[in-house]
Amino acid sequence: MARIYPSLESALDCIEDGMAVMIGGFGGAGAPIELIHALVDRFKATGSPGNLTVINNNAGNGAVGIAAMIYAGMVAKMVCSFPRSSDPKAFTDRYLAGEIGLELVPQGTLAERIRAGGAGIPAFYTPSSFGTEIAEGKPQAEFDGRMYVQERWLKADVALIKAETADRKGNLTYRKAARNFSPLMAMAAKITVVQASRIVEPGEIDPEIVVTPGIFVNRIVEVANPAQEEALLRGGAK
Amino acid sequence: MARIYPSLESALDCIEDGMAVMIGGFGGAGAPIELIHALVDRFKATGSPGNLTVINNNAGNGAVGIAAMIYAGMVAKMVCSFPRSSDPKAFTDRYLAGEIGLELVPQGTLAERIRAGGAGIPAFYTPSSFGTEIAEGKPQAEFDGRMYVQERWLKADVALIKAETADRKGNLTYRKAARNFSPLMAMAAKITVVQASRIVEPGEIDPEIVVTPGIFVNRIVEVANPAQEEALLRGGAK
Amino acid sequence: MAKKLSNAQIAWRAAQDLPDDSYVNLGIGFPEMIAKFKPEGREVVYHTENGILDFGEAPPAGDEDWDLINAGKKAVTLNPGASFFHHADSFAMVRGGHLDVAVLGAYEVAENGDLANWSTGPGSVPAVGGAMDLVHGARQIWVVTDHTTKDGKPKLLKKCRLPLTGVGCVTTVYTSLAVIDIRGGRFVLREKLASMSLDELQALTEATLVADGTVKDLIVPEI
Amino acid sequence: MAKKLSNAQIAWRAAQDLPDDSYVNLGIGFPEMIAKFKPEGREVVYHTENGILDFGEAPPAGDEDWDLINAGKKAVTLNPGASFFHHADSFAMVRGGHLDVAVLGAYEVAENGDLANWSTGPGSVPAVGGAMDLVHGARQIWVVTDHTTKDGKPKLLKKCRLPLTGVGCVTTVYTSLAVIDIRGGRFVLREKLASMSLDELQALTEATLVADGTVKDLIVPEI
Repeated sequence: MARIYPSLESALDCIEDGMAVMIGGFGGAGAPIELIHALVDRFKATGSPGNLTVINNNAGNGAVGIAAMIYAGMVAKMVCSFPRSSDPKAFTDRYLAGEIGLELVPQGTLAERIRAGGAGIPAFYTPSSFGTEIAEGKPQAEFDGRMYVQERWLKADVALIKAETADRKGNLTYRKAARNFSPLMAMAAKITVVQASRIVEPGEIDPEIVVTPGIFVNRIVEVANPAQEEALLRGGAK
Repeated sequence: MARIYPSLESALDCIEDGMAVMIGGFGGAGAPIELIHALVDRFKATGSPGNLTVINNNAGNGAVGIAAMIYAGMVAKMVCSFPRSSDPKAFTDRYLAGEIGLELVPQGTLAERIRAGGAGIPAFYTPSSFGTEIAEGKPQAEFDGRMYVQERWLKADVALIKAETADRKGNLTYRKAARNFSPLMAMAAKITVVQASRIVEPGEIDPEIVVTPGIFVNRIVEVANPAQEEALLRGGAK
Repeated sequence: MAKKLSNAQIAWRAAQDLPDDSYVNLGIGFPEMIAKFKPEGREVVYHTENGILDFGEAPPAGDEDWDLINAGKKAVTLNPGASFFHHADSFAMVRGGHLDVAVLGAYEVAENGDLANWSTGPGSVPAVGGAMDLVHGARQIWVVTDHTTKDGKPKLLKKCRLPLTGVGCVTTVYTSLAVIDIRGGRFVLREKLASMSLDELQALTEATLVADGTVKDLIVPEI
Repeated sequence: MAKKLSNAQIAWRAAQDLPDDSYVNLGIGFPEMIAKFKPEGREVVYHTENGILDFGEAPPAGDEDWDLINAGKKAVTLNPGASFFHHADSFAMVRGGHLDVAVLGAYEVAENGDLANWSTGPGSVPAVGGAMDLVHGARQIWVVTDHTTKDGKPKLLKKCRLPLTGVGCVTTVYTSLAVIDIRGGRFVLREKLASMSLDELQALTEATLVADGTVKDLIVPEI
C-alpha cells in the first residue's frame, strides 16, 4: 500500500549498495531529477548506495540526472537501449575505460522485458534482434514459419519515477511523453518510489484516467515544481 | 485509419464465413449488443457469416448477444475461460450434444494471449495452468527454479467492441468495467469494428485519457443509446 | 459430531486474517462473503479480474450499474481511489505477484497444497475463469470450504483426485471445522472447534493433520 | 559524375511515396526530415517510440515543452486526435505490425534486405534504440541514405559487413542517386537520375541492380 513520505531522503532509504534500480524517463521527459539528486547527495555524503545497476532507456546526458550518478561513481552497470545523448561524456568516458558495464537492449525489448517482469511472464519471444549479435547466446525458436528470439523478464529492487499527480492510495497520472517507461517500471520493481508534482486525496483522480493503479506504488514524495532534465541542460546546468 | 460507417450492416460487411471473431465484454459489461444482433440478423437473412470461431471470456447468457449467435447456429467454436452464466443453456446444450467446440483458456492467459497477438509476441511463458490438464501438450520450461507453460498468441480476423466515446481518428474511451478485454482485442484483430455511444471530433478526447489509440481501430459506427446485455436479461429479454 | 461453522462463519474467520494494507482478490461466490466481515479499521483494497481495483459494496437494489460489476457479475460500487484497467493489466497484477491474498473455493485440497476447484471431470461443461492465474499469482492462497463433501467424505486429501487447478499453491484452508496452514507439504492444524477432538477431526480428513501443541480453539461469533 | 540529391531531396522523394491514411515512424535524424515534404492532402499519422501518436511539427523556438518530445528528443507539438501511451504499448504498435511504414538511415543495406545501421563495430559505444524493433514491425521498411559512403564506397552491398540491425527487412531504399526496391533478394531499380547511366550507377553499387525496362527517371525539385 502506498505511503506518503515527508522527504526525498526518507523515500529513498530503501536503496542499498548493489541494487538494481529502474529510473523512469526517456531523454529528459519523465526523469525524476529530485529523487536522483537526493540519491547522489546521499552517496557523496555516505559512500552509499554504490555499485548500482541502473535501468533506463539512455545513459545520462550532460552532468545532471543519471549522468550525475555516473560522475559520482555509484553506477556499476547500465541497462539501456541508447547510451548516446547530446552530451554522453559521463557514460562514454567510463565505458571506453572499462569502468562501467553496459547491457544493450533494443528499446522495444527493454520495454517488454520490464512489462514481463511486472506481469509475471518469465520469458517471451520477439522478432527483434533476430540474426544480430544482440541475439547471440539466446534461445531462438520458429513460430508460424518465422524466427524469434527468447527474452527474459527484467525486474528491479527499486523504481524511481516521476508522476504528475498521485493520490494518497498511489494512483498516478503522468504528463505528456513523460509517461514512457514509468508505468512499466512501477510494475516491475519490488519498491516503487514516486516523486509527484501534486498529491491529492483518493477520489480526486477519475478512476477512468488512472494510468498506474496504486497497487504498483509504494512510496510517494511530493516535489511541487520539479526540474525538467532537458530544460536544466539547456539552461546550462553542470 | 479509422472510418465512420453509416450503419451496423456496413460496418460488419467485412465478416465472412469461418472467420475468428473477438467480441468484447465480460458478462454483460462491454458486450457490443447492437453489432452482435446486426450480425445475427444478417446470418438469419442470408445464411452468412456462419462457422465462426468466437473469442470472449464467456459463452453467452440467456438468449441475447453471443447466446443469440449460438442459438442462430453461426458459431462453430468458442474460445473462452468461463462458459457458465446465470443462463448458459444456449452453449451448454450444444456443447454437451457435441455441436459446438470449446477451447478453454484460463482468463489471465486468454487476456495475455490476445495482448501478445496485438503486440507481435508469438509465444510467452506463464505459471498459469502448470501441472493441470490445460497444460497438456504444451511446451514447458523452467525459469529461476520454477516451471512455466508456453502459450501462443491469439489473433482474430475481426474484433467487435463497444466504446463509450470515439473520435473520428479512432481514439477510444470505455465506460467503467466495460473496458475489460476490448482494448486488447482492438490490438489483436486485423479489422476492429467499434460501436461507440458517441462520436466526437479529433481533439475532443484528451490525449492523456485515450485508452485505445486510433491505430488499433478500423471501423466505427455510432450507437447512441446502446443496450446493456445484463440489463436486457434482467428485463426479461428473450 | 460437533456443530460445524456456517459459510458465513467460515468467511468471518478468514476475514480476521486479512492483512492490514493489503490487496486482496475474493473468488466469486462463497469467498466474496469475506468482505462483509473485514475487521473495522483494517485497510484492504479489493481487486477483481475484470478490471477494477478498490471496489466497494453492492449498491442498493435498483441502483445497479451493470457496467460496474465484479468477476462474479454482481453489481458493485467504487471506493475513493478506485481505478479501471483492461484485462491484461488486471492479470499482470495477479500473475506479477502484486496481490497479497487470493481466496478461492475448493472441491479438494491436498496436503502438498494442490488445489482442485474447477472441474468435476468429464460430462460437465468445464469453466476455469481466473482461478488458474490467481493460484500462481497472489502471495497467499486461501481456501474457504466445508471440511467435507455433502455426503461426509474428506475434501482435505493426500492427493487430489479431480483435475487440478494449481500445484502446491494453497497456503491456508479455512474449513467448517478448522483452520489449517500448509507448510512443508503437510496440513498444519492452527485452530479447531473446541467441541471436537483431534481424532474426530482427523477422521474427517484424509491426510494427516500435524498438531504440534499450539493448536488453538476456533472461535467464531453467531452470525 | 552526376550531381547527387541532397538529403532534403532524398527526403522529398521518399515523402512522395507515403501512403494515404497511413501510420508512419520516421527514425531519428535524417528520416525525420520526410515529414516536411508530405504531399498536400495526404493523411499520415506519425508514431514515435516514446509514446505519442499523431504529433505535429516542432514548436517555435522558446515555446518548447520538453515533456513533449519525439524519439530524437526534439520538441514536437500535437495534432488533434493525438494520444499518449507507455513504452510497452508503443512497441506493441511497432512489433504487432500496426505501422504501415518505418523509415531508417543505414550504414549498409544488402540485396537480401539485411540492414546495418546501429554499430560501426568494436571501439565505439553501441546504441540501438528502437531500430531492431522497427525493422521487424512495420509493414514496409524504407531506408534513406547517400548512395555511397563519404569516400565513395558502395553502401548497397551483396552482404553487410557491419553488425546487422535486421535480417531481410528493408523493402525500399531511397538514395542520393536512385530509388531501389528489394524484391526476391535482389535490388530492383525503380528510378535513377537521368543524368547517370545504368553502368555508372552499377559501378557505385556492389550488388547487381536489376533493371527490367521499367526504370524511370528520378526527378526531384530544387530544395
